[in-house]
Amino acid sequence: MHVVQEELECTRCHRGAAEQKRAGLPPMFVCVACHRHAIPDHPEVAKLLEAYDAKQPILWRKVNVMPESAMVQFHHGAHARAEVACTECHGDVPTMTVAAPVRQVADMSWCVDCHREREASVDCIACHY
Amino acid sequence: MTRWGMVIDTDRCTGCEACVVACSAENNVPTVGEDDAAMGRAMHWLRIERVVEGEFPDTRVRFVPVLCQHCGAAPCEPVCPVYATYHNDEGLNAMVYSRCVGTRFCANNCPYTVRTFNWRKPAWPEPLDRQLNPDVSVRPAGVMEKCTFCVQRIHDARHEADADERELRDGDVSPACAQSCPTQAIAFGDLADPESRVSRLARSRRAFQLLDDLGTAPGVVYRRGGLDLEETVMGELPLPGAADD
Amino acid sequence: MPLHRRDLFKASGAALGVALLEGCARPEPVYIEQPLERSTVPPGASLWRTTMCGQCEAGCGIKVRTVDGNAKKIEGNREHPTSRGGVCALGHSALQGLYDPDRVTMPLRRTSPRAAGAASGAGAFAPASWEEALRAVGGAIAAARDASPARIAAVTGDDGVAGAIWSRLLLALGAPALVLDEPFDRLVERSAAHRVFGVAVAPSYDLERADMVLGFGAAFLDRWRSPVAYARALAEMRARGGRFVHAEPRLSLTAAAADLWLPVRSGTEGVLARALAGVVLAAGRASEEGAARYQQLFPVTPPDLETAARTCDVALARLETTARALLAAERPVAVAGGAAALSRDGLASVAAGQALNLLFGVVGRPGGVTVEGGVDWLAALAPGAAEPEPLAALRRRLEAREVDVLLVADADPLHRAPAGWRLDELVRGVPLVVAITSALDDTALEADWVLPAQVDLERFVVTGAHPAVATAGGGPVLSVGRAAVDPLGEARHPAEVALALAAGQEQLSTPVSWQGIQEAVVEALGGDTRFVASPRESRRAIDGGARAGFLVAAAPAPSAGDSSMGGEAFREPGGTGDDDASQPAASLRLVPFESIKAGDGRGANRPWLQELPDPLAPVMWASWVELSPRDAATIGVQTGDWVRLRVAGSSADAATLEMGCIVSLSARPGTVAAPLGHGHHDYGRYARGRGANLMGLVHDEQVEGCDAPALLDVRVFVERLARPPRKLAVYGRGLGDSEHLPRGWGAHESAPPARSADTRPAAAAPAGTEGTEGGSR
Amino acid sequence: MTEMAAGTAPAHHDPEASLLEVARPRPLLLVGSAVTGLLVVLLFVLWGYQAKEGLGVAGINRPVFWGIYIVNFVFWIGISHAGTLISAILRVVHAEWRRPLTRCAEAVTVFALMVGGLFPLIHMGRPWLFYWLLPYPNYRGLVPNFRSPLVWDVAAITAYLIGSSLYLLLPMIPDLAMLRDRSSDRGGVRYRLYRLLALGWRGTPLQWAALERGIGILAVAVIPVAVSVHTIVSWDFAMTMTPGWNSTIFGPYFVVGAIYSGIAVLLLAMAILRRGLHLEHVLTDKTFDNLGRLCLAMTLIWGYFTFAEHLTTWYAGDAASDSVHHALMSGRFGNLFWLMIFLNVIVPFALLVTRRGRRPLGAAIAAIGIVIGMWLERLLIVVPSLSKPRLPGLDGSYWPSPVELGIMLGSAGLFVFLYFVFVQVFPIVSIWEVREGREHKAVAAGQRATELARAGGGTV
Repeated sequence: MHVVQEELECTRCHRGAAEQKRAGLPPMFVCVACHRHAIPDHPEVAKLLEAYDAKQPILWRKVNVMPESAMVQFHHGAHARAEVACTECHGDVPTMTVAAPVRQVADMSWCVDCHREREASVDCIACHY
Repeated sequence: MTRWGMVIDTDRCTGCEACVVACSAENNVPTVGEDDAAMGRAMHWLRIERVVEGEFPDTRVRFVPVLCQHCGAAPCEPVCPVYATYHNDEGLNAMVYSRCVGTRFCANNCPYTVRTFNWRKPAWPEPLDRQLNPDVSVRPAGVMEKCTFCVQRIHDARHEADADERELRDGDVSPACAQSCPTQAIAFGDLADPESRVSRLARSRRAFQLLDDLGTAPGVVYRRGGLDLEETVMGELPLPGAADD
Repeated sequence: MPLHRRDLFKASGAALGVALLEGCARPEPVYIEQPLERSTVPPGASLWRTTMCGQCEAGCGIKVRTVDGNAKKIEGNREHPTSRGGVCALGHSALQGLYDPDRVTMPLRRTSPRAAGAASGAGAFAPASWEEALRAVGGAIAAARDASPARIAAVTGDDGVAGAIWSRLLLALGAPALVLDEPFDRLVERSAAHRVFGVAVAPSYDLERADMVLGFGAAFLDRWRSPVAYARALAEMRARGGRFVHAEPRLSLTAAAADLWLPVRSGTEGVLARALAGVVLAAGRASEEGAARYQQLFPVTPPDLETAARTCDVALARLETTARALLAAERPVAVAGGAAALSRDGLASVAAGQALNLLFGVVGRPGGVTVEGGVDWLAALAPGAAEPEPLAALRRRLEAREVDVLLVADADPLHRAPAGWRLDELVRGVPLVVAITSALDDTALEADWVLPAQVDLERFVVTGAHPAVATAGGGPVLSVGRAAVDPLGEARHPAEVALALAAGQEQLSTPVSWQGIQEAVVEALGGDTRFVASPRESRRAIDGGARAGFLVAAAPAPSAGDSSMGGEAFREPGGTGDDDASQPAASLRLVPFESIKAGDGRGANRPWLQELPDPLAPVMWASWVELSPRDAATIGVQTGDWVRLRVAGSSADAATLEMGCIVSLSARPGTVAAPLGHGHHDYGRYARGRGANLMGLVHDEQVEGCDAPALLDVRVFVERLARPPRKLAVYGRGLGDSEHLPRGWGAHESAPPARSADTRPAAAAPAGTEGTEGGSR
Repeated sequence: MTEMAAGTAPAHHDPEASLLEVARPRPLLLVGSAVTGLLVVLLFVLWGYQAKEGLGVAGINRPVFWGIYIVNFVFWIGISHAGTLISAILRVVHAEWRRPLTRCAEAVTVFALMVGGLFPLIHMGRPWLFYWLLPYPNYRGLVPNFRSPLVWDVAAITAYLIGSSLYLLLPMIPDLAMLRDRSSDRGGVRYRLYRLLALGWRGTPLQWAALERGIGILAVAVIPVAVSVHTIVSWDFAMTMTPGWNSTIFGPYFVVGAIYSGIAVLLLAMAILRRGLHLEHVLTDKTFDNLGRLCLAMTLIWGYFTFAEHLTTWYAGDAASDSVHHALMSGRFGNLFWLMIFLNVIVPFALLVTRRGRRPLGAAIAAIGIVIGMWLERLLIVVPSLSKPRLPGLDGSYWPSPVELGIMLGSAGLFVFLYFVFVQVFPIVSIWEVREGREHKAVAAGQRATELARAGGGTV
């Protein structure tokens, strides 16, 4: 939505995503900075502003979860650096209103496929440690 | 091609065991409590072996830190039925926790007895768990574990190097044990690079390897007591390792 | 979102495997909290905070890795001039002190009356608010002031800023001097140095640039002053071919690292030092001035090596070897303290050791001794306040029933004082006892109020008045650092508690008001020209220092102490500590030591250290005694057995302790060595009831001419426990049994003769002349 | 009629008739089954507990990473050599006295294998992942490590289990047919079972021929499998570089030990069945005598191997092996070692060397000794080597925990339980083979009689 209508880059808000190991969420401050003015009366946005003014951090449900039992160390920045497009893993988020997992991020065969295609390391301890 | 290796100077080691605690802190190595410890289930990835020579008052003790030797021909690797432990192309003896089914065959076949097993589910009562290192997986009950040469640090160093588009430099990677050693008795680096610090230290005539007669081709080189030019020089120069972290 | 679940259900092999066990356990939905404001570090990213390790007096430079505000790892600060990137086991374990599950995180008020058998534990307390606590304590102080201010007492283990602030408070209240709960041997060292060097500062040593080190009881590789800095320095010295001879009754890590270990009888280090002095004087190696100064301190002619060999019970050959090496050395340095300080003869012994440096002419020289304090916090922040008094002073005041309010901060006197002092009973007689601590230590268990103290990682930290390594080969060093993490719960800095208490008092004689510790530091440093040219630059200097982790003095250290100040002569050290004839037969000499596991006791609440096998006696989760194979055979015990220690002497109610036993070549025959710092009554789940507190065996032996207990003058009977309380957790095996060396490791065969020739004894000691001590002869 | 069709002799005065009465309720057996059934429950309860809590509930530790789970694994696999190695070999060499004991032996094989095969799973840290040891196709290209003896184990044991099960079922077909035809109610479970397993056997000459050929082929084929299985089990140890394990003779040594313990269990089973099921007329003293002789031979061979194994270690005397050897001979494990020698060599030899000793009672006593002794041997192979690592710092000790002992007891229970159930459902003695044997004798006797008569006639 943000991207389609406003042509915003993902990394404009998700700053960590480009370099950090964990992408993390942009601080609410960032959302509010725009949404004070942009569609402040949209019900969802209203909720956001309300929470921010109440200094109530929002809990977001993670859609792409790596099960602990997989014991995988995923470095988001490294994948960004390798020019894996955001949509490859996160799906066509731009058109989503509610973020939904489009890939089984926990499915190792899917990881391995991509690593093979891009000639990235398929050494087990590249991820499992 | 890199061959990660370590050089440990038994003449510098005072047995202070800072490395042991540093290792546990870095790698989320659990403590098992008194009862299990009494059964020999303590899980240190790194232990200080004592070698005692002579009777009182001529007693001489030397301390030899023993950790996974990351053998070039590791006895633990062929016996694992599921490839949970194998040799990677950087000379690391890899241990894939999520693949391990817990036959403990590898541990039996390790002549250095450096592999430890998760006999129970590890516990870190709140808020101790706040200290856990997010870059190292917490191992469940039933899997083997052992020294990884702090593989997470190797990866991090490489990520950093990639970020500023350069090659890894000697001294970029320093495992927790080497980092914390007060006497800098532990050096880590690329044994395949003849110019690396470890290579220079390993060339000493004081160098030896643990149980090398078994043909395990360890990736850890030890130096025993004595003096040589290398040593003196190392003593005066600010060590290259001082550049890391 | 069902879709979500189904996706995760088709999980990888590993996940599937676990799913098999956990039946159809659906993965819990994971939630992440969105931060409100933009922070300097993105969530999940590491932030390394440079600061100082506050675990002991050494003040090593460290960097603390924090993620999302949690401390993850402590690493050495390579730029730090003295520690140079090293950290010790205790330093690493600070993290588990910070996150101890049983940490005191809010003020606690005692609900059940104080009674003997202090093991009442946390159950005796109820949580309270800071307001209540400060009101109650402040009120009691006010009341005591009206009655007589002299009845207020404060104890702290911090000889730095915090100590000075407490002194300032006491001064303002008109109360007597602060009681400083510092290592006992430090007191002895300072008193000796006062007379030897003319400065009441524990000397620090530049081992790195010496070419021979003589150790007298000071186990500086174990837990003495700054193990990290000294270990590094020693390694560098050795790397250049330097020699190290160490005299200590027990084969400590330090003795183990020595080229030659002189296993002297406890308390006879002084005799050895005197004899060596004789050799140096005879060889005319001493400077005029040095010799004169020395003879002023020790007028008597020194004993010859034979006498020394007999008194110390060491083979003459070894002393001759030592003497030869000493004469061959160009920049020898003598390090005295530790075990040498804590026998009846300690003061003279340490002095004799320190004074050797006068003969060597290395005082204030590179590769020598420095007698220079750090910042004089007391003078700067509490002008006019009396010098802090030793713990023994508190004992006297308590015995005289002169204390109504007892404030204890960053100290555990009840754990560290000899049982013979009966501090616990005396403290129970005090109307109001307040303990400001991060864990329920033995003192806190006797307190009416337990106030949560920040641990060093939560504080603004700066080295104390007596830094272990004053200089880094040049100007003195001041380690300083900001808090690495936010305090847990409601913990506060003890000194801030002092400030709060001051704020609650009407018309104080002098104001006690700083905006927190850092302000006090800024003010104090402003007065120290070694670090800042003028008070105005102080704040900037501190900021810079806190970023780097340390400040190095611009001005170099003055060359030596005030030599003109004549110390009066010492009584000749005679090793009076062990008059065999008078000793009951079969009793063994107790040799207490600080282990790398527990230190002075603060390490006991950390699982890492509890489960750390001591390198020489690999015991875990308990304290232990080390017995020589000979004595073990006599008593009939072996490694893993349990023994009872009973104080030798006529008294029927002689104190006893029960401990595991390690038969070890590290123990001198005739002695029983055991670590201090164990046997807490509570101190959290990991320390509770673990091991035994050796102080329970110490009555009130005193170091002559010094207010410190003579811990090494205790004799005990050791007997085997028929029914051991539980299995002793020993890692691998003890040191006792013969360990075959795997081929080609460890042995010395390849070492060039340079190492062994001149430091190993020429001839082995004739059997029988060695390794016998006391009644066991 | 049907009996005729089944190609068996008329039922009147049939000596083997009693054998067909497997269905007859025997209180002793029922009680036995109930008791052992409880032990089976215990086994799985304890195993579940261990899977939940982790292997910490066992006594194993570092460096003794393997304990009595592995000991029992090797032990039971050894027992499993009773059947095939005995009955197959004896079949191949046409030893007549084998006839009454073949099935009894083959049953031992199958059940021992089932129990033995359970232990590697019990032993695993994460047993629910056992299937990772199988080379099943998967997209991630993860395969088992075929260099690992453990993977060879999986293959060998599976093959052996299949082979020996067939080898048990195939010769049972004619008997099952008889049971099928004799059973009164046609709707009953037993009838259905017999009919299913009898595979429509009617006893036609063609079927007999096929059966004989099948048995012949299986008998020959199963022998190398059996040998390979225990050789591979021995390689779990011999392939390592652990002092005391890396030995060239472990393969044959284990096979010999396996056969030895197998025979012992067989003797024991026979003695019990003979008593319990009153099979004196089938399992005669002669049978025991013959098997006893075989057992005696194994005693000597096993003793020889043991001697050879330890002599060479002692003589070479390299530091690592020496410390293990010392611990065995005079050290911590000395008592157990010499007890093993006593039970495995002295007792059996003393008993089995005499004819009286080879009678059921003596044989049973010897067998009990051997079974215990062979278990000790497995223990003394697994534990001492592990408790003496090469580096001096870690020195191990090991004592099995209650859970381990409970699971061990349960496994024994499982074995007996399966056996009891089997006895109550199937004829434990191969009826047709025994009958065949008797008929052969009869024929032979008849021929001799007529010859004599003819000779006599000649003189008259």
